Amino acid sequence: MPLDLNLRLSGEAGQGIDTTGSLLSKVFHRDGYHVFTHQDYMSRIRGGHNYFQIRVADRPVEALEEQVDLLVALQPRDWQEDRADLREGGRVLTEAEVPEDPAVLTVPFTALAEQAGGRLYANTVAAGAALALVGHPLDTLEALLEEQFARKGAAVVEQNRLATRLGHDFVLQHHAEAKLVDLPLLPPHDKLLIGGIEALALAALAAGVQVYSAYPMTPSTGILNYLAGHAAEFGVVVQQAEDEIAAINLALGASYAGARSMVATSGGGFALMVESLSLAGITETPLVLGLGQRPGPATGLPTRTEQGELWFALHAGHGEFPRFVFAPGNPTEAFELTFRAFNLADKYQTPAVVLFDQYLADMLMTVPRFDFGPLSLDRHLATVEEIGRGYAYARYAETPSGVSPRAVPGTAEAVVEVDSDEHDAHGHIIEDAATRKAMVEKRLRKEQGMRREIVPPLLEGDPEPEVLLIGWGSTRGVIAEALQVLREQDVQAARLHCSQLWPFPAQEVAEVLRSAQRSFVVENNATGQLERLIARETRLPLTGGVHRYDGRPFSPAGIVEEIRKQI
Amino acid sequence: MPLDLNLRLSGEAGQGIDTTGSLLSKVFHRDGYHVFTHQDYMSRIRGGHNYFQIRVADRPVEALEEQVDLLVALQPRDWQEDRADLREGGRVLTEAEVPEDPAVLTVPFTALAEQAGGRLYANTVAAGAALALVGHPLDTLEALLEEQFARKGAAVVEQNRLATRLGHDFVLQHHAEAKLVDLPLLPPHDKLLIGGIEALALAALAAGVQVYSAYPMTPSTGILNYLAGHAAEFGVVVQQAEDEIAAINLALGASYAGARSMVATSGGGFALMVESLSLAGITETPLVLGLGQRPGPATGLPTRTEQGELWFALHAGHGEFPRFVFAPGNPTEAFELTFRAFNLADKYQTPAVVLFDQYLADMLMTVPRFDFGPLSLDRHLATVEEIGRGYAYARYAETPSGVSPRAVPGTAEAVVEVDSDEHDAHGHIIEDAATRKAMVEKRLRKEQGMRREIVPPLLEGDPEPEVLLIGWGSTRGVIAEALQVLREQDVQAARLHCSQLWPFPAQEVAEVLRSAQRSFVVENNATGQLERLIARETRLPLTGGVHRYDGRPFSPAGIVEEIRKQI
Amino acid sequence: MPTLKDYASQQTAWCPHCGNFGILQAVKLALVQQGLEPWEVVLVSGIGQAAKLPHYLKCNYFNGLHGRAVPVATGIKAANSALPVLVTSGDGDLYGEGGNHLLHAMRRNPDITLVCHNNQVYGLTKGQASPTSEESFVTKAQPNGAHDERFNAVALGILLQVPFVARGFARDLEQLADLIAQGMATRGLALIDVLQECVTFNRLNNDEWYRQRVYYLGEDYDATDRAGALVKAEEWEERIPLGIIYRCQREVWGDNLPAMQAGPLVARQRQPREVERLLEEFV
Amino acid sequence: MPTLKDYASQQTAWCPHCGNFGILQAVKLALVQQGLEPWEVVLVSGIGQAAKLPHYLKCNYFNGLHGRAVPVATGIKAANSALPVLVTSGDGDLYGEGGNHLLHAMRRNPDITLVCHNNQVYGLTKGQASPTSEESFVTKAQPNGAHDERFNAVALGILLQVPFVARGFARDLEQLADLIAQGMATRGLALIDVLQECVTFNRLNNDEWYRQRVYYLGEDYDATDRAGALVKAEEWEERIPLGIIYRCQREVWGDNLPAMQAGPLVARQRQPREVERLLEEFV
Ligand SMILES: Cc1ncc(C[n+]2csc(CCOP(=O)(O)OP(=O)(O)O)c2C)c(N)n1
Ligand SMILES: Cc1ncc(C[n+]2csc(CCOP(=O)(O)OP(=O)(O)O)c2C)c(N)n1
Ligand code: SF4
Ligand code: SF4
Ligand SMILES: [Mg+2]
Ligand SMILES: [Mg+2]
Repeated sequence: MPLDLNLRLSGEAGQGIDTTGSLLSKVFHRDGYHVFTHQDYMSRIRGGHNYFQIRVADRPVEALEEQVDLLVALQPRDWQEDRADLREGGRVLTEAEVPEDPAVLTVPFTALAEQAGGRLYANTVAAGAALALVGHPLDTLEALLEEQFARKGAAVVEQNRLATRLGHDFVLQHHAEAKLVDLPLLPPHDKLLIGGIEALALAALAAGVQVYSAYPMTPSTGILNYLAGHAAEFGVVVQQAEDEIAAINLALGASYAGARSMVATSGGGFALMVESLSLAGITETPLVLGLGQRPGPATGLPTRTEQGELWFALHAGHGEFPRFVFAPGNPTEAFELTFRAFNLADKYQTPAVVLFDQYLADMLMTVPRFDFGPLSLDRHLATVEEIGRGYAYARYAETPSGVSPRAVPGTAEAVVEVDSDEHDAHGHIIEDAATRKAMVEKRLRKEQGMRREIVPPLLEGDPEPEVLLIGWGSTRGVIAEALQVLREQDVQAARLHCSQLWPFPAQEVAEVLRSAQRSFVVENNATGQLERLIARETRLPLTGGVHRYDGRPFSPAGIVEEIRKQI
Repeated sequence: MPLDLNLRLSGEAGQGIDTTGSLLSKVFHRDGYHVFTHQDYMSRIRGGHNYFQIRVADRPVEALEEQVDLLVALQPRDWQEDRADLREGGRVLTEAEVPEDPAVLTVPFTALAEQAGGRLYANTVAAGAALALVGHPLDTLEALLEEQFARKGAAVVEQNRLATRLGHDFVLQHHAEAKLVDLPLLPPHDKLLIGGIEALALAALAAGVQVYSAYPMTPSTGILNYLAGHAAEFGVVVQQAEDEIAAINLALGASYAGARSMVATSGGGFALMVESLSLAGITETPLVLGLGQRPGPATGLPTRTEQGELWFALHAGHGEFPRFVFAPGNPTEAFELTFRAFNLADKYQTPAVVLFDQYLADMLMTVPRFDFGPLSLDRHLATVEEIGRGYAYARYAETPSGVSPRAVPGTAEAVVEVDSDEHDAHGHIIEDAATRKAMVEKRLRKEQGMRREIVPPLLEGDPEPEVLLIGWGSTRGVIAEALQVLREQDVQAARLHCSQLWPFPAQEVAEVLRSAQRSFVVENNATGQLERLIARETRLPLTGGVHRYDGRPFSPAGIVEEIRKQI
Repeated sequence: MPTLKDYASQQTAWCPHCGNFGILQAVKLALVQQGLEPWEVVLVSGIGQAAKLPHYLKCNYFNGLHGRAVPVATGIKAANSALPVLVTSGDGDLYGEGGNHLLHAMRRNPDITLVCHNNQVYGLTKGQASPTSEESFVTKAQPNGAHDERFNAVALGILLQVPFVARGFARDLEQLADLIAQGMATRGLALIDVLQECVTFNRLNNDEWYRQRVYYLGEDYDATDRAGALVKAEEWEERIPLGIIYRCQREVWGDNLPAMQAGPLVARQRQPREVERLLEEFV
Repeated sequence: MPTLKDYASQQTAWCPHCGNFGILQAVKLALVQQGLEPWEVVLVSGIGQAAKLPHYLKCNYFNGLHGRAVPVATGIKAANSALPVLVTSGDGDLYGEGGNHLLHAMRRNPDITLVCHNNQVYGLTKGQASPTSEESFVTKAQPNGAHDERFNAVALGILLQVPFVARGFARDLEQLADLIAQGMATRGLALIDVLQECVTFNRLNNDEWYRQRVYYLGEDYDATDRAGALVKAEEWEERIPLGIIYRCQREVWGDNLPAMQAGPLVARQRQPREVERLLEEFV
């Protein structure tokens, strides 16, 4: 039996479950396990009911499970809320006295914390207790506490250590018989434990982002914070703007002037950027836009997840112009596709949207170390010859590819004239029909090149499947696991994951669809957005859709159950 | 031979060709003819080269023709520009001396104008001259001048009259032999000569619009002006806002408080409203939005025409929510559908977009008098019983139709709570999965009712056509005329006009498509927007598309030529 | 007469000890003082911690988008000029994202009252600098501090001659309630900038910081002296005045619009037929 | 040294006698005065008649969206702090649609120069009221006049301590050129509000109207006295002062950002590899 353990820390906002959750995840990751975590939290700063869930396995895992083996409830008041998700034979660690429930083990988190140095160590006590219950040594946790708290002084480190040991020892003393499992140290690996947001931000840094402007909005704020933290080191202007419109226009100005530029936001902020997206389109200014979806419309559920903005991303902006739309499925793809987005935006002088969502943003996952070897920074700027002298340079010169040599302002004897009005090769405003027609065609012609660089969809499973699962973006991992389950249940099944939505790989998708008996698009939305895109681009029928639109991510079991109902 | 005469007035911006063009159109309209006009003008206030083109016929006409019979060039400098569009046997009236060109007749507009009282009467001289050349009496023109200038005093009226007569007599004296035709007085009709914008604004007034807020933007500014002009009379708050975001939020506040509200703008302004469109979606606040398309992206060609924002209108806004999208094809439809939009927005508590474009906005057309008989104002507000007392009222109460009884604030013992966050029946912010799911379903369920009220597409022509022309919005008339031509050329042909794009009449369209051998979507855009919508909604193949994207409208001949190439 | 109990509503989701509680209580007090029933008033807010306030008392409310409360409030007033309209939102909301609406509302002067919960930080998004943050305020997004000059809405209100401009303190409910009631009683725009502690994300401008600085404007202070008011408005580093800082009289938006002069629009209903006569122009 | 001829470009599309011609000429003069070649300067504009200006001289330009010139200009400066950046746009553009950016740019103080063509009307859209229109200004969209209080950007600039605040007149090229050159020479934000006649749509504030009122600030005027400057800034009905109305010194945006301290960003190129060390945090 492969090892697969699910551990949930729950509590109020402000109780530090995210810190403790991250620490525990890192413990297992460092000690040779594969980890996948996700968070469920409310749009409030204190109180409420949040949780941090960690899956620990001895092979790669890429999805959450709904049932947990160990529940650590920091908030005695409402541990029952999570009780329903406890697997048969699972355990609850809580401070509350629950004499009747054999699954529930009481640990005096607060009292032990006070013993260690103060109430605020309660979650550290809990971490120690949890490790005891899954038979894992404390060493890595202690090392991590040292790393994390060293700058707060030796006393804090020591108190934290003490807290973990008190929790750990209490469980060994009082609940030794309830131990769930023994998780030994495994051979260490050099993998990363990284979240979607950090992967995205790292990619931007790797791609040489020079100007990042944004207005805070969940789930994109992490990018702002990460880049701001590294701005001085890498020479990035990170600017919090007065609003999203300012943010994107600042980025466009910077891009025009030659800086690699990026903005990121969520649906509501993206909505405010839409006019300027169109500006990027007509001025042919490269820009990478991160769009972190969350359940809408409007404010919706600000801290939860949804894939409700695919069509919005495809068609946002007035008028017709080319764009890229990527939708990474995990931290690795977030890194690769965001990096790619920068190079392609520069190559085709067009905006590139990176669609993600709260689920991808917050998931932590054990992934192979990112490979910097093949990465190169391709700016595609005009050569000195292309620019010439004597003001001969024309920003929108006609070319077979539709892509004109791009110079930046400040180049000797060249002026770079860009205009939101329709314009001629020089960027001068025009009104005549012939120039207009030629310019429309020049811009749209770029799509031909863009199509040649489509990231092909990922196909896995039986070659002529009874059941084909199709997905995009953050459902990549969960569909992969659902597929495994189906195949273990002897269903001939395959999956198709699209991580580029525009230009759309219509031919590839059509071929796969034709090979399948029944096809289902699994989407975190109510209206079947990829399903409809496939309909438009391939005109082929699909069997059905699996939808979730309550703000929560899918679990593999949830998908399998739904598919079983439909076949 | 039916009478069909095309007359073009051309000149600089600021020379008053629009005033004179409107006057001449009205002369023919009043004198029993059918008139269709369109304008071609630059985005500048003075100078440049603009024209106003009038088609005069003895039967209904609904499109422009590219070739003209009579060209009145007020600007001697550049009459040649229009010369290319002159039909064989046509005439040019100009001030320039052109000894070599037999088609060109010289009339000293300026000198005659000075004789009448001043240079600014030159265009009135030209109007008189034009009437002489087409053998039409001056009486109606003189009556109209009196109507128009009465408030400027008798002298101005008299000078205008004199100017027309001088122009008229000069032609009779010097160019009698060049007269093109004799246009006698026809029996008068009671039809309207009205433009798309006025029809739209009139519909809003008829529908009882109480708050109209906007930020000026071509081609929607006419609505602002028209409503502002009638605001005092009909009790409308017409507010020019500081920006489009303010405009739509002001309208939403007003609608929430119970006023029928509307905004209108163009693509760039609509882009700024997108976030708030989503707000209308989740708060279920009725709103009518006029979206006047013009060639994009961004500023594009601000005074010209395009149908480039269908997909944008369909999917603008983050998250998933129902909406109506109408696209009237002529002034009559503009009136009917805008009126309908108000009632349906109220009935389904959802935004309704009225898509138009510069071509529809500016066209003047002889149309049957609008029928006010069947119009009723259906507010669909909650009844006293539905509201109850003791604060029992819940704004988002669950119902089978998804539509909840709508009360307005200020109702005794009821509070009306609306929220951009996900909410429960009372409008209170929630985070739980079950309520979220139910609310998504409640909102989307409204589409079922909305589908039952789709304006069916208009089908005309041969029942099993070789060639089917499909169009939407402002191309209605020109496709109708292209169809006539094709059928006169013995092509088995039909046309399908969609004036409602969402919810989409998929079944009706699919049926018609199946009956046709070859189907072409005729669109004023480059990417085939309706074509792709049909693909998505019916999954049926189309034969091809006819596109124009140089900012100019189609002519029937242009469409026929293109179809002939493709069949 | 309504009492505080009539305004009871849902549980709040704010952090314990947050300054918002004081503002909530002051709003309720002000409404009760004015004898308004919950159904007789409308609250409008944007998005943020502050903007959740309308959820926590019983009343009509429109909890709209981040930054857009002011135009919504203006629209409500357009439709129904008889309804008192109170905006409660945050400094990020009203002064950041919504800055243009504030600026132009000051020019327009609609009869609405704005209560800005000025905690000098973006609370709901976890502690970025807001337009009112101090230059030395360090956050994850502003690791070198918030360099933009601190925005002073009170001074702007005076410059643009807002009829009622005040500064309140979330820990003094009584005064704040009184300011809100007086703001609502003023015809035209009223702006009340409220010093509000964010216990979680603003460790700089905490209660103690404010308490060390605030003082009440005395009886002798002349709020109608604009130049003097501007000077007062700019006191900050060492002393921060509380109270009505500026008052003036100006034409109110709507009084100049024929449609609004005849009373609440929503009370009137037109018939399509009335419009038919306009067709004559097109015959 | 560049001359006016080097700046020759396309034909204009403005109405004859429009005040914009004077501003265009003044911009060229100012650039020549500073010895800048066309490729050494960037002009940024929004949309409107005024905003077409960059098309009419040879230069680098970004003619963006209505209302959004200021953030674009800031972005250009972020990328290349060595490039002089001049914004030329209209009163509707900079003060209406773009009001929020103006407000916050004043707080932020980037090193850009704003020339606002203030014709007190929306010209390109055919004559609606702008934020600077007089109350008595009647238009098709404002048949009862423009009721909102006339916006005074000069006063706002003084309130928010913009380093260089001036008012120019489109009919005095020489002074205007000089103001623009001085604004560009100032480190930090410079705002030059230019009285500009719209001969077509603003019959109220025509040349005569301006000429009757304008006067030049004398030698003795102290532009560093903020209170005095505010009083001057509000002179309007009878007399309108021209010249530098306010000057001050303030920290400039970018000087406080480590990334910008090391010179123009565009001159630097990073390699992906440099970032690899950050992976250690995630091991
Ligand atoms: C268009 C948009 N941008 C960003 C956000 C994210 N957001 C929510 S609240 C907030 C800031 C709130 O700050 P403030 O108004 O000061 O309220 P506080 O939480 O401090 O009370 C932001 C940026 C949003 N909801 N909508
Ligand atoms: C988002 C957006 N809204 C509206 C417009 C339409 N528009 C173009 S110019 C303009 C006003 C211009 O006024 P101003 O800035 O004063 O310039 P002027 O023409 O007077 O020089 C407007 C409203 C637009 N282009 N974009
Ligand atoms: S984060 Fe700050 S403003 Fe928000 S509730 Fe907590 S203390 Fe109050
Ligand atoms: S409309 Fe006014 S601002 Fe525009 S070019 Fe003509 S005179 Fe100048
Ligand atoms: Mg705040
Ligand atoms: Mg202007």
